[in-house]
Amino acid sequence: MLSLVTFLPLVGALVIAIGVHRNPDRARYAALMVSLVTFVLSLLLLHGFDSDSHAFQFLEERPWLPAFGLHYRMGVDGISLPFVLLTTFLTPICILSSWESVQKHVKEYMIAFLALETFVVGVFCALDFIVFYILWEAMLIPMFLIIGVWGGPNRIYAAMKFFLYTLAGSVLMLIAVLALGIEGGTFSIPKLMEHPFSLSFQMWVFLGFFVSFSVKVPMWPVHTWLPDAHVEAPTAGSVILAGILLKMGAYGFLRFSIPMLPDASREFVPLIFGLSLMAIVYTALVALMQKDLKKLIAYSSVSHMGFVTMGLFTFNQQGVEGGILQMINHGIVAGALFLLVGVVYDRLHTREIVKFGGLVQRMPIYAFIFMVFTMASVGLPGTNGFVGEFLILLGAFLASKAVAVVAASGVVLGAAYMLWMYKRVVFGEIRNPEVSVLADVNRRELVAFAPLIALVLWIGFYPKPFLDIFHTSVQHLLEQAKVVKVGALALK
Amino acid sequence: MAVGLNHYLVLGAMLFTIGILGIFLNRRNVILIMMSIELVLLAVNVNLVAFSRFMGHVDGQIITFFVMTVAAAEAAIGLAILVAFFRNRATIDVEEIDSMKG
Amino acid sequence: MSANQLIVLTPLMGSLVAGLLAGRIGKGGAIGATIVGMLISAILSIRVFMEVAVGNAPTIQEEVFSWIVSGQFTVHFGILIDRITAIMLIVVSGISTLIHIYSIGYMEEDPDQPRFFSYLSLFTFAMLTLVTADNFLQLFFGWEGVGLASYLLIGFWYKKESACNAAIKAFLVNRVGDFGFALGIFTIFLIFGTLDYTQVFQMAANGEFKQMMDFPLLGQVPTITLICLLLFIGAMGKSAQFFLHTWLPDAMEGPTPVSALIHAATMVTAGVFMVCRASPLFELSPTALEVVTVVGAVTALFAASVGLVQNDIKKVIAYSTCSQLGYMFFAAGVSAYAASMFHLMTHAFFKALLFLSAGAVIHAMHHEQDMRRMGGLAKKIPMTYAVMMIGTLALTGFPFLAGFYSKDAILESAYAAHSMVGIFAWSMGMLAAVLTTFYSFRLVFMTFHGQPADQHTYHHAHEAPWSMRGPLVVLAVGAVFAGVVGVPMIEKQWFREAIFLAPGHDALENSHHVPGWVKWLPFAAFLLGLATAWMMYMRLTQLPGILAETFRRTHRFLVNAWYFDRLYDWMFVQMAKKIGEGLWRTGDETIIDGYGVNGAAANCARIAGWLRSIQSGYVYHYAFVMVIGVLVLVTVYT
Amino acid sequence: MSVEMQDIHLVYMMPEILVAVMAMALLLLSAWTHKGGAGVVHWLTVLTIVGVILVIHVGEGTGTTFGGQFVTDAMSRYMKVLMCLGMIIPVIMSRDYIRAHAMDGGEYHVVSMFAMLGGMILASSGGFVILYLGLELMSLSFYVLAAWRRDDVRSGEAGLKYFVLGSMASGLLLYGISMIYGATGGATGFKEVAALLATPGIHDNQLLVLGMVMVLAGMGFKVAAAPFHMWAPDVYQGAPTPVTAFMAVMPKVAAFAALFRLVADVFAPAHGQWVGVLQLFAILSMATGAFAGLVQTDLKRLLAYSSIGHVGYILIGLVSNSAAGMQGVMVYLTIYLFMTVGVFAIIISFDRQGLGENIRDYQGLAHKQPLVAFVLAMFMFSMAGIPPLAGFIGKLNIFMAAVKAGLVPLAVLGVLFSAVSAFYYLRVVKVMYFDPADRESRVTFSGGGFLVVTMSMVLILMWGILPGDLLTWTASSVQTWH
Repeated sequence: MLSLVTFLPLVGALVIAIGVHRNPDRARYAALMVSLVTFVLSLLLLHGFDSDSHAFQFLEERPWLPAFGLHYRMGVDGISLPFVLLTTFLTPICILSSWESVQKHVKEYMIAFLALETFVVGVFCALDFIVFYILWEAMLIPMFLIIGVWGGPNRIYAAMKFFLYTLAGSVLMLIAVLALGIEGGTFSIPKLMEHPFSLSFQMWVFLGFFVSFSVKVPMWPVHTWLPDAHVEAPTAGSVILAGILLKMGAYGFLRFSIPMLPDASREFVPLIFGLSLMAIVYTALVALMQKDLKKLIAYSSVSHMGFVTMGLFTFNQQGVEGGILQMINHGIVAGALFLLVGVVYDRLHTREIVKFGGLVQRMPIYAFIFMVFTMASVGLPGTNGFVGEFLILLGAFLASKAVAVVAASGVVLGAAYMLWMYKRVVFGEIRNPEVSVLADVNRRELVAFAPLIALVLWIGFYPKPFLDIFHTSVQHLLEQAKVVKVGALALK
Repeated sequence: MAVGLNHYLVLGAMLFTIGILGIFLNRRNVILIMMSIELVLLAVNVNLVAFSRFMGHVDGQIITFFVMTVAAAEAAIGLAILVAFFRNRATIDVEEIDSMKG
Repeated sequence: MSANQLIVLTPLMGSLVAGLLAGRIGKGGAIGATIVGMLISAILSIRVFMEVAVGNAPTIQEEVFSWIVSGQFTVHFGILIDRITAIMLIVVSGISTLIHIYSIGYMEEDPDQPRFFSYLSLFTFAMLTLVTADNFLQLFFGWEGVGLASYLLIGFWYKKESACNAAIKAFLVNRVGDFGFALGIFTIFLIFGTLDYTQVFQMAANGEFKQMMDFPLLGQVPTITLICLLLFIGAMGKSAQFFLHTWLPDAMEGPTPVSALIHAATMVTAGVFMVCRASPLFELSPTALEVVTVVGAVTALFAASVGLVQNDIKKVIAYSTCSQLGYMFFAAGVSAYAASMFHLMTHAFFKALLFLSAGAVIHAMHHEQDMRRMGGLAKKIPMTYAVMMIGTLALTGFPFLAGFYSKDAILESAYAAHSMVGIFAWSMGMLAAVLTTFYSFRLVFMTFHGQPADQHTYHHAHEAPWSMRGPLVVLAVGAVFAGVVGVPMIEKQWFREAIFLAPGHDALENSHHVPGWVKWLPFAAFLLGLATAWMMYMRLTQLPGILAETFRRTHRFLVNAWYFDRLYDWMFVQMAKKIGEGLWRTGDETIIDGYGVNGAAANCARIAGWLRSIQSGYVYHYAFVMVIGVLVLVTVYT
Repeated sequence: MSVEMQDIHLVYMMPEILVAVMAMALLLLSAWTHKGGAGVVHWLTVLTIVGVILVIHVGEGTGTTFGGQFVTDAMSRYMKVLMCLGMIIPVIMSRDYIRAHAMDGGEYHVVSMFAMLGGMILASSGGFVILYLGLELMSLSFYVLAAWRRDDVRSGEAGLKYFVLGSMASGLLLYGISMIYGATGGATGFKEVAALLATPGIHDNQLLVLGMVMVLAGMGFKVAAAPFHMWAPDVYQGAPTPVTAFMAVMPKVAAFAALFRLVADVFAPAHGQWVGVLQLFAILSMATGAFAGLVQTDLKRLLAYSSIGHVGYILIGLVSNSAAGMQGVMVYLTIYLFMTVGVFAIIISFDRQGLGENIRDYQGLAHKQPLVAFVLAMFMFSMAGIPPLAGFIGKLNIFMAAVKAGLVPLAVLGVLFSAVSAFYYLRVVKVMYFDPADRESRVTFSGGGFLVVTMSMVLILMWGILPGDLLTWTASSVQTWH
C-alpha cells in the first residue's frame, strides 16, 4: 500500500515518458490524474491508520542488500503520515497551477514533478536509513531540473546554488548515517531508535545530521540558498519547495536526531534555539525590506521554519505538536502564497512589489484569498497559523521563557512585513497601467485555492483531527527522548 | 680501501639522482630526457647487481637482464614516438611540448 | 445549538452571507442579511440580559467544542455569561445593531457597501466571542479577531494611502500589546496548568500556585504581578493606553460608523473588560493595580491635553475616548471594577452618539472633517446639534446624564481609595475633567456656533436621512438614561462572583461616603471648562490663536500628541527598516553569501586556478611535481 | 629461487596465453591482409576477448605457478574480466572512429590486446619481477596507443608526455624494488617478502620502507593518484578518444589489482608504514579531482580530473584494509568502468560530426535530443555520486568500509570533495539542459556505440537500485582470496 502511494507517481512518470508524445495537454491531464489517484490512495492510508498506536504501520519489509543488512523498509507513524498527505495533497495543486504557466517541455516537467513526488513521499515513508538517504538525495535531481529548466532569468545560479548547497549539507549526513548504522548494527530506523548510543558518539552524529537538516530547513545562517531558489523556481517549484522540501529537514530532526540521539539533542538545544531565534528575528527583518514578492515570502519561510525548529526542540508535547502542525500549516500557507504570486506573475510577468498596487480594484477575489493567507501567515487566531505558532510558543515558554519572549517578538515582525507587503501589493491606487486590465482569478485557479483555504480555516478552528493523528506518536517520541513531562515542569 | 656495498649503493643513488634531475632540470630536448631515464635504470641495475653480489644471491643479476631488455624496448618505443612527434611539429624541444595544459 | 450560541453566531453568518454571496443577493440582500443577523443577536442578548442581570438566573456556562488539545493543554470554545458579560452583550450587540442601521445611510454612496457590512458583522462576531469567552485563549481569539476587523475597517477605503497605513499601524501596535497578552497566557498555563477562567480563578483564590517565578531580565518576580502586568500590556494595546495609544487617532481614517462602534463603544473597551474579568488575579497583586491606576490616570490627562488642540472633529473625539478609557482603567486600578464597567457602558452610549453625530456632521459637510471649516451648523442641522449636545453633556458629566453618575463614581472611588496612587489618579482625573469639558464644548462651539467658515458647503449642509437619525435618537436616549438606570451596578455585589474584591479593597464602597466637596468638585470642573471654552471660542475668538502663538512650543507639543508618533517612527519603523536593510545587504549578501557561500565557491575556483597553473603543460614541471611528491613521501614516511 | 618444471602449471595462465597467441596471430593476419581485413580483425578481437572472458570464467580456486611468481585467484579473475570489458567495450563503440581516423590497420587491436595482456599479468603477479614486466608491457603499449594518431599533434604530445613520465615512474618503482630486494636479503616473490616483513623489528629498516614508498609511488603513477597524476589530463585529452576510454579504465583496474596484492598481501604486516602514503594519495587525489575539474572546458580533460577524483575514493577503500574495503574497491571499479565507457561512447558518437570534446558542444542537447541528454545527465549524476544511481552505491560501499575501519575524517573529507566535484558534473548537465541550443549538431550513434550506451545506462540505473548481484560477485571474489 505504502509502496503503491510512493511509487505510483514514478510509474505515472514512466508512462508519460513512454506513452505520451508531443501533446502537452495529455501530459497535463495524465499527470493530474496520477497525482489525484495518489492523493486518494493516501487518503485511504489515513483511513486505515490507527492513530492510537505509536507504532509504524503499513509496514513493508523486503530484503534489499542483505549483505549490508539493508532492507527495503517502509512504514508510517503519526509523525510521517501528515507529511505524506501534505505531499500528495500539494502535488495535484502544483500540477494544476502549472497548467498554463508552464508551456515548454510540458511532458518533461510533469515527469520531473511526479518523480519528485515519489522521492519525497519515499523520504517520509522510508524506515531504512540508506533507503531514506537515497531518496533524500535523489530528490535533488528533479528539483534541480525544475528550477534550472523552467525557472526565471537567474535560474542557473539558483539551481546550482540549490543543488550544491544542499548536497554539501547532505553528504555529511551520509557519514553520520553510516556511523550510526555501523555502531548500531542495523540500518533499520525503528531499531536504531531503541539503540542506546554513548553521548560523545551522539554528539558527533548529531552534528553530521545537523549540518544536513539545517541546510534543508533552512536554518540561519545557511538559509541563503532559499531566496534564490524560490525567486527563480517556477511557481509550482516554489510551492513544492516551500511546502514540502523544507519540511524534510525538520522531519529529519524529528525522526532521527531527537529519538535516536536524545542526549545530544538536549545538549544542542541552546544552539538550536539560538539559531532559531536568529532565523525568526533576523530573517523577519530582512523580509521587511524585500522588493521582490517571492523573496519576501522566501524569507518569511525561513522565519516560520525558525519557529518550527524551536518547537521541535522544546521537548514537550505542545512544542513538538505545534512544530509538526506548523510545518503542515506552513506547507499550506507558504504554498498558497507562492501560488498567489504565481497568479499575478502569470499576468504581469513581474514580481517586484512596486510594480503592483491597487490589485484589489481589479481582482477582488484574489485580494480576498490573499488576505486569508496573509492572515494565516501572520498567525491570526482562527487560521491554522495561530494554532501552530501558539503551541510552539507555549512549548517554548515552558522550556525557556527568554526564548519564548524573543520568539514572540517575531510574531510582531511577521505581521509587519506581511501586512506592509499586502498593502503595497493589493491596496492603494493603481500605479501600473498594466494592472488596470488584469483579470481576476479564473476557475482553475480557484479550484487550486479552495482546498487550501478550507484547510486554513479547518485547522484554525478545529485542529483536533489533525493533532489526533500525531498525538500518540509525539508522546512516544517524547518518551524516547526521555523528557520530563510538562506538568512536572510546571510544578518545578 | 675495500669497496663495500654502501659504495655501490651510493653510486646507484647518485646515478639515480642525476637521472631524475636530468629529467626535470633539462630544458633542451627530449633525447636528453631519454638518456636520463636510461641513467635511472642504470642506477637500478647497479643496485641490483651490488645487492646480488654482496648477498650471494643470483636473482638480482637476472632481474638486471630483464631491466636491460625492457629498457631497450622502452628506448625503442620512446624514440619511435619522438620521431612521430618530430614529423608533426618539427621540434623536439621540451619547452615547446605544451599544447595541452591547465 | 443553544440560543446563547446563536448570539455569537448570527453575526458571523450575516457576515459570511454578505461577504461571500453579495454578488448573488445584491447590495440590499447583503445589508439585510447582516441586519437580520444583528437583530437576532441583539434580541437574544436582551433576553439573556434579562435573565442574568435583571432576573436572578445563575451564571450560564456552556462548552461548544474543543479547540486545541495537546498533551495537558486543552482549550475549548465555550460560552460564559455572567453579569459582566451580560452588560457587554447588551452594549455590543445593541450598539452594533444601531450602527448597522446608521451605516445604511452613511455608506449609501459607497459601492463596497456589502463588504463594509460584512466586516461590521465580522467584528461583532469577534467581539461577542471575546466577551462570552470562558477561557483566556478564546478571549485571545476574539481579541485578535476584533483586531482583524478593526484592521479591515480602518483600511476600508483602501485607495487612501493614509488609511492603509493607519490600518497596519493599528494592527501592529495591537500586536505589541498581544505579545504581552500571549506571554501572560503562557505564564498562566505554566503556573495554573489550565486557561479556564473558573479553574484559574479558583486556584488563584485558594493560593494554589507558585508565588514567585523566574522571568528573563527581571529575575525572581511575584507570579501574579507578572501575569497581571503581561495581561495589562495586552489591555494597553487594545484600549489605547499611554505608550500604546498612537494607533487610535490614526484609526479615524476609517469610516465614522467604524470609529463609533469599534474605536469608541466596544473594541477599545475590551482591555477594560479584560481587567475586570481578571479581577480575581489583579486583586492579588497590589503592584499591578498600582500600575493600572497610574497608566490609566496618565492616559486620561495626556489624551485630554492633546484633545484640546485638535482640529479634526473625529480626532478630538478619539482623544476623548482615549482619555475616558484612562478613567475606566484607573477605576479598575483602585478596585472599583463596578464603576469601571458602569462607565464603560455609559461611555459606549454617549461616545457612540458623539461619533455618530460627528458622522452626521461630516455627512452634512460632504466629508469635511476639519472643524475650522465648519461653524454655525446648529441652524442647518438642528437635530444633529441637539443629539450632539446631549452627548457632550453626558460626556462632560452634566448632572443626571449618563456620564455624571459613572464618572463621579470613578473619581470618588479614586479619592476614597486612600492611597497615593488613588489621590494621584483622582487629581489627574479632576484635571482631565476640566479639559474634557473644555475640548468638548470647543468642538460644539467650533462646529455649530459662530460664523460658517465655508459658505459653499455650509449652504449645501443638510440633515441626515432617517436611517441615520433613528440610531442617533436611540443613543441619545441611552446617553440620557443609562446613568440613572445603571446606578444599581455600583451598588454592593451587583456583579456577584463575576468581580472579585480582595479584603480591604472597598474604594467603591467608601466612595459613597466621601466629603461633599469631592462630590461637587466635578461639577465645578464642568463649569470651569465650559466657561473657558465659551470665553475662547464664543467671545474672544482671537484668544486661541494668541495663546498658540505665545506658548508655541507647548502648542506644538500638544498638536503633535507629545511627539509619540515621531519617536516611534524613528525608534521602531525607521530602525527596523534600517536594520532589515543592513542585515539583508550586509548580513546575507555580503557576509553569508559573499564571504561564506560565494566566498567558498571563489576559494574553490582559486584553488582550481592554482592547480591549473601548476598543470603548465611542461613535462619537466610534471616531473618536478612527481619528484617533490616522492621526496615528501620519503621524508614523511621513512 | 629455483624453478622446477613440475611447478609450472600453464592452465592457470590460459587467459593470458590465449590473449598473447591471438594477439600475435592477429598481428600476422593484419600484416597479410590489406585494408580489407580490418573488419575481420575487429570481429576476431571481439571474439577473442569474449573467449578470454569465458576462459577466465571457467577458472576457479587459487593457483600459483612459476614458483609463486604468477598467481591466479578469484580477485584477479574478477579484475581480469573487468579489464577485458575495459578493453573490448571501447573497441566495440569506436569502430567508426577507428575507421574514420585511419587507425584500422589491425595493429591497433593488437597493441590494445598487448596492453591488456600486460594488465592481466600485472593483476596476477606474484613477485616483483612479474609485476614489473606486466607493468611495462602494459605501459609501453599505452605509450604507443596514446601517440597512435600520427597526424595529430596532440596525440603525439600525449604519447611523449606519457612516455617520459611513465618511464620515470617505472624508474622509481624499479628503484624501490631494488631496495626491497636488498633490504629483504634477496626476496622478490611476494610470499617471501611478506614473510620477511612479518619478522619483528624489520620495519625499522629504512631501506625497506624507502623501497615500499617508492613502489607505491610507482603504482600511484599508474592509477594517476595525486601527486603523480600530472600526466593524466594531458594524456586523456591528447590521446585518441577510444584510447582515452581504454586507458581510463583498464590500466587502473590492473594497477589496483596489483596494489591490492601489495597492500593486502605483501605489505600487510607493515601496515603502519605505508597506510599514510595511501591516505595522502587519497586525499590529494580527491582534492585535485574536485578542484582542478572546476575550470575545465574540455570534456576529456574533465573526465581525467574526474578519474583522478575517483581514484581517490577507491584508495579510501584500499586504506580501509578490510574485506569490505576491498569489496568496495571492486564495486567502485566496476561501476566506474560502466560510467566511464558510457560517457566516452557518447563523446565518440559525437565525434562523427567532429564534436564532442568541448563541453560547449553539448549546449542545449536536451532540447534537441532529450534522451541522449538524459542519459549523459544520468552518467554525470552517477559520477557525482547522487543516488539512486550506481555511482552512489560505489561511494556508499567505500565510505561504509571507511567508517567501519574508523576512518571517519577521511570519509568526511571524501564526501566534502564529492560535493565540490558535483559542481563540474552539474555544469555538464547545466550546459545540456539550461543553455539554449545554438547549433544543429546531433549525436548519432553507431550500432556499437548505441549498444554500449544502452548497456551502461541500464547497468547504472539498475545497480543504483538493485546492486545485489554486483555485491554478491565482488563479495565472493574477495572472500576466496582473503
